[in-house]
Parts: sequence; C-alpha cells; structure tokens
Amino acid sequence: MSLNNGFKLPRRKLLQGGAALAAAQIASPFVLTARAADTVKFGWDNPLTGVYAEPGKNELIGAQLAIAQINAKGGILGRQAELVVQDSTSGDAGVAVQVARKMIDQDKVNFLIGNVNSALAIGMAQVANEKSVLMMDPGGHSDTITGATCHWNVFRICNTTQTEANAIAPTLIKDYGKKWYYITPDYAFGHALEAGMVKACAALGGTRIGGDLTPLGTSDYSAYLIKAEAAKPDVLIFLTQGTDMINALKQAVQFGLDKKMNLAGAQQELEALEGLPPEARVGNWVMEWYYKQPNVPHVADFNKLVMAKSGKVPTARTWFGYAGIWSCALAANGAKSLDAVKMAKTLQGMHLPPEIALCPDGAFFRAGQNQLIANLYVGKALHTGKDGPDDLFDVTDVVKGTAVAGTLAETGCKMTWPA
Amino acid sequence: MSLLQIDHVSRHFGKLIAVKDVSLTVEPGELRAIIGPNGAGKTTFFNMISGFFPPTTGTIRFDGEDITRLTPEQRVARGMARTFQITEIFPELSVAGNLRIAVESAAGFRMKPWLNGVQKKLVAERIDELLTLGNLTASANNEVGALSHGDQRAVEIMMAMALRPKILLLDEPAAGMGDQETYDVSRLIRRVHRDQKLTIMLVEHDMRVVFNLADRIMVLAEGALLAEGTPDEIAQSDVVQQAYLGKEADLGKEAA
Amino acid sequence: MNGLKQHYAKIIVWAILLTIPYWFTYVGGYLGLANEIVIYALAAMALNFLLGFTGVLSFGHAAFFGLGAYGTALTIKFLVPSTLVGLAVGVLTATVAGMIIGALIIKRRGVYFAMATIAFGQLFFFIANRWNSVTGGDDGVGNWHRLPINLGFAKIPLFHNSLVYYYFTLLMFALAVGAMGLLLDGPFGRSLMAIRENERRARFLGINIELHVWISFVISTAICGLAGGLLALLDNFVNPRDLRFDLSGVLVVMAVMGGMRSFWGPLLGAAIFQWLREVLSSHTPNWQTYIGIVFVLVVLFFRRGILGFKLSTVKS
Amino acid sequence: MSQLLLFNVSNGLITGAFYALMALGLSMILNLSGVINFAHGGFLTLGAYFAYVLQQRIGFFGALLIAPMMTAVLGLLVERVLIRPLYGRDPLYSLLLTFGLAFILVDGVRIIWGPGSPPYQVPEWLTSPLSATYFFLTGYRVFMVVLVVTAVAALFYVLNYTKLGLRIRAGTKDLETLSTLGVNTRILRNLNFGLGIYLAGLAGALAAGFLGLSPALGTSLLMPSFVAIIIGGLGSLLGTLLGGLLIGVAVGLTTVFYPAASEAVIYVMLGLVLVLRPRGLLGEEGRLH
Repeated sequence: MSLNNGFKLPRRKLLQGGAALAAAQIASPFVLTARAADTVKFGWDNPLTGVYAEPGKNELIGAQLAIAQINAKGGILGRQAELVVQDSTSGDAGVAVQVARKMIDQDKVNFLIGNVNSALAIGMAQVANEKSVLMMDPGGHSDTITGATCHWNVFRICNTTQTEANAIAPTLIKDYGKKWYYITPDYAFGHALEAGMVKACAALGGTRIGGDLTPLGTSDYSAYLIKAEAAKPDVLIFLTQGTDMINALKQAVQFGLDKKMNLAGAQQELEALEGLPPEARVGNWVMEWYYKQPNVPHVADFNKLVMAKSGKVPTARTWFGYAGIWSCALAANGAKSLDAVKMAKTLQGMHLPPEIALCPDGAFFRAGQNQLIANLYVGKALHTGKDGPDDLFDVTDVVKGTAVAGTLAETGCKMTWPA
Repeated sequence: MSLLQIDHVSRHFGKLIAVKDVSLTVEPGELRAIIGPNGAGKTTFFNMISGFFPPTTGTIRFDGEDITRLTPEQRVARGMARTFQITEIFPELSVAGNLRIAVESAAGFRMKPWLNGVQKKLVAERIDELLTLGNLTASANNEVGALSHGDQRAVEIMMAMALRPKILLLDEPAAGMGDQETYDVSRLIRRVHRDQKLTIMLVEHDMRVVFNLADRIMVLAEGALLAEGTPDEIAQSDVVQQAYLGKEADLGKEAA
Repeated sequence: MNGLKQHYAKIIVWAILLTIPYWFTYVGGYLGLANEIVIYALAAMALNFLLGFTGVLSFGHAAFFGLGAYGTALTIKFLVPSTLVGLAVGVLTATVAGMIIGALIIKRRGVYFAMATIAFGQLFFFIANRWNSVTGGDDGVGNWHRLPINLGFAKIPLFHNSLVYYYFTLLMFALAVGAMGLLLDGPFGRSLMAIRENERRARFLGINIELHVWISFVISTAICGLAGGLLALLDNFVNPRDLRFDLSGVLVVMAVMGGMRSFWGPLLGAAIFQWLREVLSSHTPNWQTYIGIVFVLVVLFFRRGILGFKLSTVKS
Repeated sequence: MSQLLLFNVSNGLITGAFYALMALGLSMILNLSGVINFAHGGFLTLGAYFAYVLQQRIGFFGALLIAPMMTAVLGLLVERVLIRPLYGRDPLYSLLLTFGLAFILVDGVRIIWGPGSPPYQVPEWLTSPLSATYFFLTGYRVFMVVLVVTAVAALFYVLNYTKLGLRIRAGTKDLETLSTLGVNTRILRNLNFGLGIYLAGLAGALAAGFLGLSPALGTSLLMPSFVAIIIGGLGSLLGTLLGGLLIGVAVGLTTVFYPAASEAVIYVMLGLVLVLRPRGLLGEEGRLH
C-alpha cells in the first residue's frame, strides 16, 4: 500500500524558515534561540521511489518506530524528535545532494540520514561534511563510506561489503568448491562486493574463473547465464540486489543451473526472497539481520511492534533504519549537546544497548572508522517459510562482526577532525 | 538566348509516367502560361522546374546553365522564384515581417546574426518598395494569417519579387478566388510583368486569367505536350478543344 | 507598443533573477532551488531555441546537458583543476556531439526526428552508465568540487560561497541568453522562424533549411551543455541520470508549459516545474504521479503555454 | 566457442521475439496515429501486474488470456479521453502526454502494488529446461516464442484479411482519403490503439513469468523497441519484426564478446542504419519525413 500512512510532513513555517536562512547568512543569534525551541530534526534523504523504494520503505518504517519510541521516552535533550522526509530518488545523486543541502540549510536538520544507494550516500556525505552535520547511513554498503572516503561525521549501520564477503566465503569454499563465477552489478557496490569476495576466496585458496558486470536494472540475464554455464564453475555467485537479484536467480533456476552448480552470493535480503517464486529461493547467503532470533532478548518485542505498524515482519532494512535513528538520539543524549563534533566523539566506540542492537553479541561503532560492528547471519534460502510465510532463511551460522570486519588499517580510513 | 530551356523532360513515379518528353523554351520578358486538364502533369512539370525533384530524364537549362539537379535554394540563388497553389506564407507574422524575411534572404543576410545601420536601411527601403508594388502599404503591420485570400496571394507574390528573380513561377495564382480577387491578382501580375519587365511562367485553371495575361500558352495533356502558341492560336486549336472536351466527358475515369 | 512591453518584461525578469537570493526564502524557496531553476531554465531556453523558434522537436537534449556535465566534471577531476576550463570543455563536448548527431539526423523531420534524438540520447546514457573506468558508471563522478576562479588580483570564492556561485551561474545565463536573444532578433533568427512558420516557403526564399536547422541544433546543444556543466558545478557531482531521457522530457515540458513561442516562457516553465517538484516530493512519496498529471494537464490545457500570447518578434 | 555463439544467437532470437512483440504494438500506433507512445512500457507493466492479480484467482492461463484484454480496454479508454483531442496537432503534444502518462502508470503501479517484487507463479511443467544441453530453452521460453509467433501471425492475418485490418493498413497510407470514403477514422484509430496496447499487455503478461515484477519493468524495454522500429523502417510492421529480432541477436552476441557495450550496440546499429539506409531496412521512402 501507499506510504501515506505515517508519512509525516515536514512542517514548513514559511516565514520562520525564510528568516532562519536569511539570518544564517549573517550568523544572527536569533536563529539559534529560534532553533532551540524547535524540535530535533532528522533529515530523511532516502529513496521512496525507483529500484530502491522497497528497502527505503522498510528503513523508513524502522525509523518511524524509533522516532515514536524516542518521543515516548522524553525525546532528545528534552525536545521532541521529528522526521523530515523527502524522496532522494533511487539513483539521482543530484536530487539527493540538493535535498541534503536544503535539509541542512533550510530545514536546519540536526541529523542527515541516508542512503540505500551508496553513490547517493557518498554525495550526501560530502555535503554533510562540508556543513559539519552528523550523518547516519543506515543501508548503503560501499566500503569507502567508512573506508577511503570516511569522514569524522559520517556513521554507518549496515556492513561493508568486505565484511559480508569474509562472512560467507569459508562456507562456500568448504561445502562447494574453489572455482567461482560472478554475476556482478555494474556499480560501486557490486565492484566492491566482488573485490571483497575475490579477496576472501583467494585467501582460502579459491579462484575467480570468470564473471560479468551486469548493468543495474537488467531484466534479461539469459545471455550472462549462458556464459556462466559454459564456464562450469563450482559456485555461481550472484552479487546483484533487489529486482536484479530476483530476475537473475529466477532465470538461473528456470535454466536449471541450480542443478548443475551451486548458486550462492554474499548479501541477501528478505525483500528479495519474498519476490522470488518458491522454486527460485535457493542458495547460500549472508543476511545482516534476521528477525528470527528466539534467544536474543528484545527481538520478539521489536518484531511485534513492526508487525503492528506495517503488517510485515521486520527485515534487515527495518532494523537499519531503527538502529540508525536511535544511535543519533543516543549520541545527542550522551553528549548532552547537538553539536556535531561532540556527538560524533560520543558515538565513536559507543555500544548500543541490547534493545537496539538486537543481536546476540551486541553492536558498537568502531572508532577511527565510524562503522557499526554487529553480527552477520550466514545460511540458506528456503523454498517455503518454515515458521510462517516470511521465514524464508535458515540461519546456519551467526558470525561475529569483530571476526570478519578486518582490521582498521585495512579499511583505509584516515579521519581528520575539524580544527 | 532563351532564359529557360527545357529539353525532353520526363518524370516517372514508379510505373506512372507523369510527364512524358516535354520540351519548351521561354524567352526573356515573356509571360508564358501552361494549361491542361486535371492530371495533365502541369504541377509535376512545374515542380521539376523549381527543383522539388529532378526529372527522370532530360535537362533543364536556366540562363545558360544546366540546373537539372540543383536544389531549390540553388535555383533561387540563380534567380528563380515561385508561388504555390495553396498560398505559402508565414501566417503568424505581419505583412512587413513576411517581406523582411524575403528581403533579407535575397540580400544574402540570412546567415548574419545582426545588421548594421546601412544594411537595416537597405532592407527597410526595399520592404517599402515591395509594399507599394503589392499595394499592401495599408496592411503592413497586420498579421498575414488574418488577411483576405487575395491579399495573402499578393504578399506571396511580393515575397517572390523580393528575390529580384529573373523568372517568376506562379502555380495557379487565382486558385480558389472570387471574381474581384481574381481580377486584382491578374492586375497585379500584369503590373509586375509590364513594369518590372519580368519573365513569368504560370499554371492556371482560370482561362480568363490565362487568355488575358499570357503571351504564349502551352497545353499539356496526359503528361505530354499537346500544343503551343499564342492565345489566339490555342483558342482556335481543334486538338486543344477536343482534349478539354474529351477529358470533361471522361472525368470520372480520370479521377479514379 | 509590443517593443515597450518586451522591454518591461526584460527588466522585470532580470530584477527578479538578480534579487532572488534576498527574498526567495520568504516565499518558501531557498538559494539552491533558485540556482537550479536558473540552470534548468537555461537548458529549457536552449531547447526552445530549437523547438519554439526553429520548429524542430528534439526529445534527446538531456544527452547534451549530460555531456556538458560530464565534460566539466571529468576535466576538473582528472585533467585541469579549473572551473572555467572544465566548463569550456563541457560546452565543447556537447557542441561536438551536437554537430555529429545533428549531421546524422538533420534530414529527418517530425516524429522521425524526435525518435532519432531520443534513441541517440540514450546512447550517451549507456556510455556514461557502462564506461566505468572513465565515467564511474552508475555511481557517477564525485569527490571533486568547483574551484575558486583566480583573477590574478583576486580570487572569486565559488566553492564555499553558494551566493557567489549563484551569481556566477546568473552571469553565464546572461551571456548565453543574451546571445540567443541577439540571434533571434537578427536576420539569422528570422530565417529560423521562417523555417518554423513555413519550411516550404523558407526553402523557396533561398534559405538552406538543413544548414540553418543544423546550426540552430548545434547552438542549442552547446548552450544545453553549458547548463549541464553549471549543474555539475552546483552539485559537485554528476551521474548518468543527468543524461537520461526523463530529463529530455522534463526540458520539453518546461518549454511547453511556459510557452514555446515566448522567449522567456521556458524560464517561467522551469521555475514552476522545479518548484512543483520540490514541494511535491517533500510532501508525498507519490510525487511522480503528480508530475505525470502536470504533463497531461499542460498538454491538454496549456497548449500555448502560460506566456503563450502570439509574439510578433518579426516586426517591421 | 561455437556452441556459445549458437546458444547466444538462438537466445537472442527468443529475446528478440519479445522485443518485437512490444515494438509491433508501438509501431501500429505510430503508423496510424502518428503518436510516439512513451507510455507503452507503462502499459506493459500494467499488463504484467494485471496478470499477477488474475493468476492468483483464475490461474496462469486465465491470466494470460484476460490480462492483455484488460490492458487493451484501458488503452481504448486512454485513447478516447486523452489522445484523441491531440490528433492533428504537432506530434510534440502526444509525445509529452504519453510521457507524463508513463510517469503516472509506473508510479501508480508502485502505489497500488508496492515498490517490491511480488512473486509470480508459472505452472511447474513450464519452468524447467527441455533439454540439459539446450538448457536455455525452458518450457516457458518456448511457450513464449510460440505465443509470440501465434500473436504475430494473427496480427498479420487481421491486417491483411479482415475489414478492420485492411482499413488500418489503408489508413496508415492515407487517412484523409479513407475518411472521405466514409470510414469512421475515430473508431478506427481507437481500435488500432487498443490493439497496440493489447500487444503491450500480452508482452507484459508474458514478461511476468520470466522477468521479475517491478514498477520499472516496462521502462527498460521501451528504448530497444524504439530502435527496432527505426531500424526496421517506419511504416513497415514486417520491418519492426525484423528490427526486434536483429536487436535481440545483436545484444546476445555483444554480451559474449564485449558485455560492456551490450546496450550501446543497438544505438550503433541505429546510427549505421541512419547513415547507410535512412529509411530503415524495410521502410517506405519518404514516409514521415
């Protein structure tokens, strides 16, 4: 259904906003007082339309849940939290950057949140850094965000692609073999994920025997699959995401490739498994969060809340949005300030409380990189739900993030703080 | 030397032969009319002369030069101008605006981004001349689309005149006009012809116009040359009479 | 009379554009939006030079916009760290592409021309999207930014001061728009309008249609490229969406909405469209539906555009 | 290697047949009405989602039968209400209108069915390969090709042997004359539009089975169809068919040798055709210039 329910409109006090911007240019103290009386604003610059609309929607549900909880618990520094939502589109970085700039300059957001699309997240990070606003990236995976192009003010919930690759590689080598063939989406995320997989695989003695870069939004994978079949690999690795994942897997299974070789990949999402016909729900994957964790406290409560709100079980995306917003709130309350530098310092190294971490070994932001390190869930896709229709993933191994995240030096992050 | 010399021109459209081996010469200062029943190939013939498409065989020489394969623009540059059966003007512009484009193009300014004072004056004077010649001064600033049919025709002829052509080709100048308008247009053509000593070639259905204006008349029938001569000769020609009457009787067949 | 009106229109337009940073916030806008409006308006006016004043429909102008953007971004990032050189290369790239594509399709008209421009536009989209090693593929070109202009005696702080960049954009806008206005007011511009009004008559006045349309096409693509370059500099970022067919359609709708026959129409169209998009996308996730409805309504009810009065630019 | 080539050529023909189905509808509308239907991809998507909804109630084959019809009915309605007022006006307007309509259709699908990909169930006996060697010949794809061939044959039969078809063909050549002969060209254009949209709906219902459902499903298929029409030649349906198949094969082959150019290749073909044979492979000279 539409996103209208719960879509909170940014309250636009036209004159006041206008005055704020005009005043900001001459740095009038009036703005600061006007701001203090206001709400604490989260600028949600994330996809609502296009190929990433589904993960974007689920992240938003998590975020809205977090905002409600924060406000119920007294808000941030005694002020109410408010989500300012605008569609970043799924691929137009110009829009995402423009929205980011507007949210910071005009809406005076205290936090900038986004983006599912890593390229957009990178563009937003540049703006956030330029304007010294704390940015939280819930679900854009490109390694550079907390690696080569890291910033002191940019934090991330979801994992780096290298972490995901490290988590799954041992299983695939052990169970299936060493010759891997790749179907990789042709953008930064795909390239990084493939590089990560190749590295993790090589470390265990495996090789890349071939692969193809497929454009984002490819609908027909038949030509690539014919090439893959001819290469006769042990494992056919799918690194595509979203609709691309669905198309590629669906066609591979129709071609009977699942009977000739092993289908697997790194990152998998519940959203994608739900879009596949049962026979195409195959292969070994990593999930970054899974709703069925009977022995972890608070997960059941979280599931119940999300079910009540959206009628569906939470996915990793829901948790990303939820944990992202809560982390910001914890940073502000911990720092007792909305100053970005103070909040960033608080957030670095911070361990999330269990009701927000929602994973067996806890989660923390690794200082020097600003990356959340949590658990990863390795397992197999299921044709049909085991416990309920949404239980489409059989977790065989819960991996500790600390074990697969690599060293800080490997990330390549060199952080400089503002003077 | 003849101004226009057409030798053994034919034009095929697939299996259809629209014009069949027609030859013709037009002398400087002459007013030549082409007549013929519907479907006689007049318009095709006319279009080949003005450069819409080249003839399948045959040559067209203009002012001593072979222009058989030249584009319309190139023919215009060599001094050929024409009007159309359905008036072709710039309907959303004023009369003067229409003439301005023609005058500027004729003066070779059509690629210039701007004009200097001398050039502007030159253009303005020429527009005034043409307005006077076409009897259009009163409506100079009116939008052409709103003018009467006859005045629109006058504008079109004046646009052609702006090019200072050596020959003016008029395709049914009186088509679709009432008596008064036909009379006005005839007078205009005569004026242009006499005063400017201009060679004119016209296709026309209205026999009053043709016999009133033409020095010589050429008759086409079924794509071929049927007769040629002075208006008197043509009027008395049995072949022509027969062709027209015969065609009239067979009109139904021809239309199909 | 008409001339006087146009004179006033010009004064009003420039007064608004020059002062907008100082009052736009009071009506709910912001500087970035104003800057975008000026840039898209430039692109739409460039398109309209071809569409409204030459009567030729291109539905692939996003390609040239994007080429300008990529040319600018890649030059600054990899070749010469200079805003002006980058912009010049961007414009040149778009112009050369316009020359080649123009030469290929110039003999086609109407529907055929439109389809060919759509298709060729997409060629550039796919090149940008797949030629990863150069264009960064779907991720676009980031991690560079516009640089201050060094005049020798002073530096113009383009990067850190968005207000300065706005006026830089406006200066470029003024130069390009001034050039187009001058052309349209002269014999060459009148030849173009002659082609629009009646191609057959224009041809038989000795105007070389193909040559004129080609030149008009190239001018239009060059200025569109300039607009693209300016957008790249505004965002400090380009990605393949800057040359996708969606944008071509948006530019056309800006021109049509504002009024194709009016010189300033596309500016108004761009302002309304960008403002609508801004308001809609911050109020509803279904904003694209509304944008679609805007397209339909413009076609059905704003045939001549908002400034769609008949403009007799060709005066005596 | 030669096997890989053979596989990709045959596979290209299969995808090409699918492009052709979409392009034929587009071409019909363009030929008779002069409308470049940008919303064609949107209608295809709608056809796919109609099939998705119907398939849960009346099964796969029922959906395949009804969904295209539902799409066609919507097409008739759209033509009647939105497109008809634009006939006789600059093609710019219909292009813009359908462009906006494409926005509405794609976004509408997202609003109604959500942005995700609902699973589409194809009968089990169709989902497996027919032979282990020719694994890309799945039951479904063979079925699809058979259906496309049938549909194209039916279309050409209709156009050549029925009164409606003959009128459509005559109207493509000279609509004015046709209307003076007393044919109601309004109804003719309406039916023709509906027929074109029916083909889009059929393509959509078929696509649902081998591509994933998503609101953007049809958008990516639109451009290749445009190119197929220009390459084949404006005004010639046979040319469109040929163009679609050629594109499929070209894409397949490029994917083997130089995958990065697999999308660009069709535009290179387009450029070559425009230079070497401007009217397209089977286009009539002088048409629609």
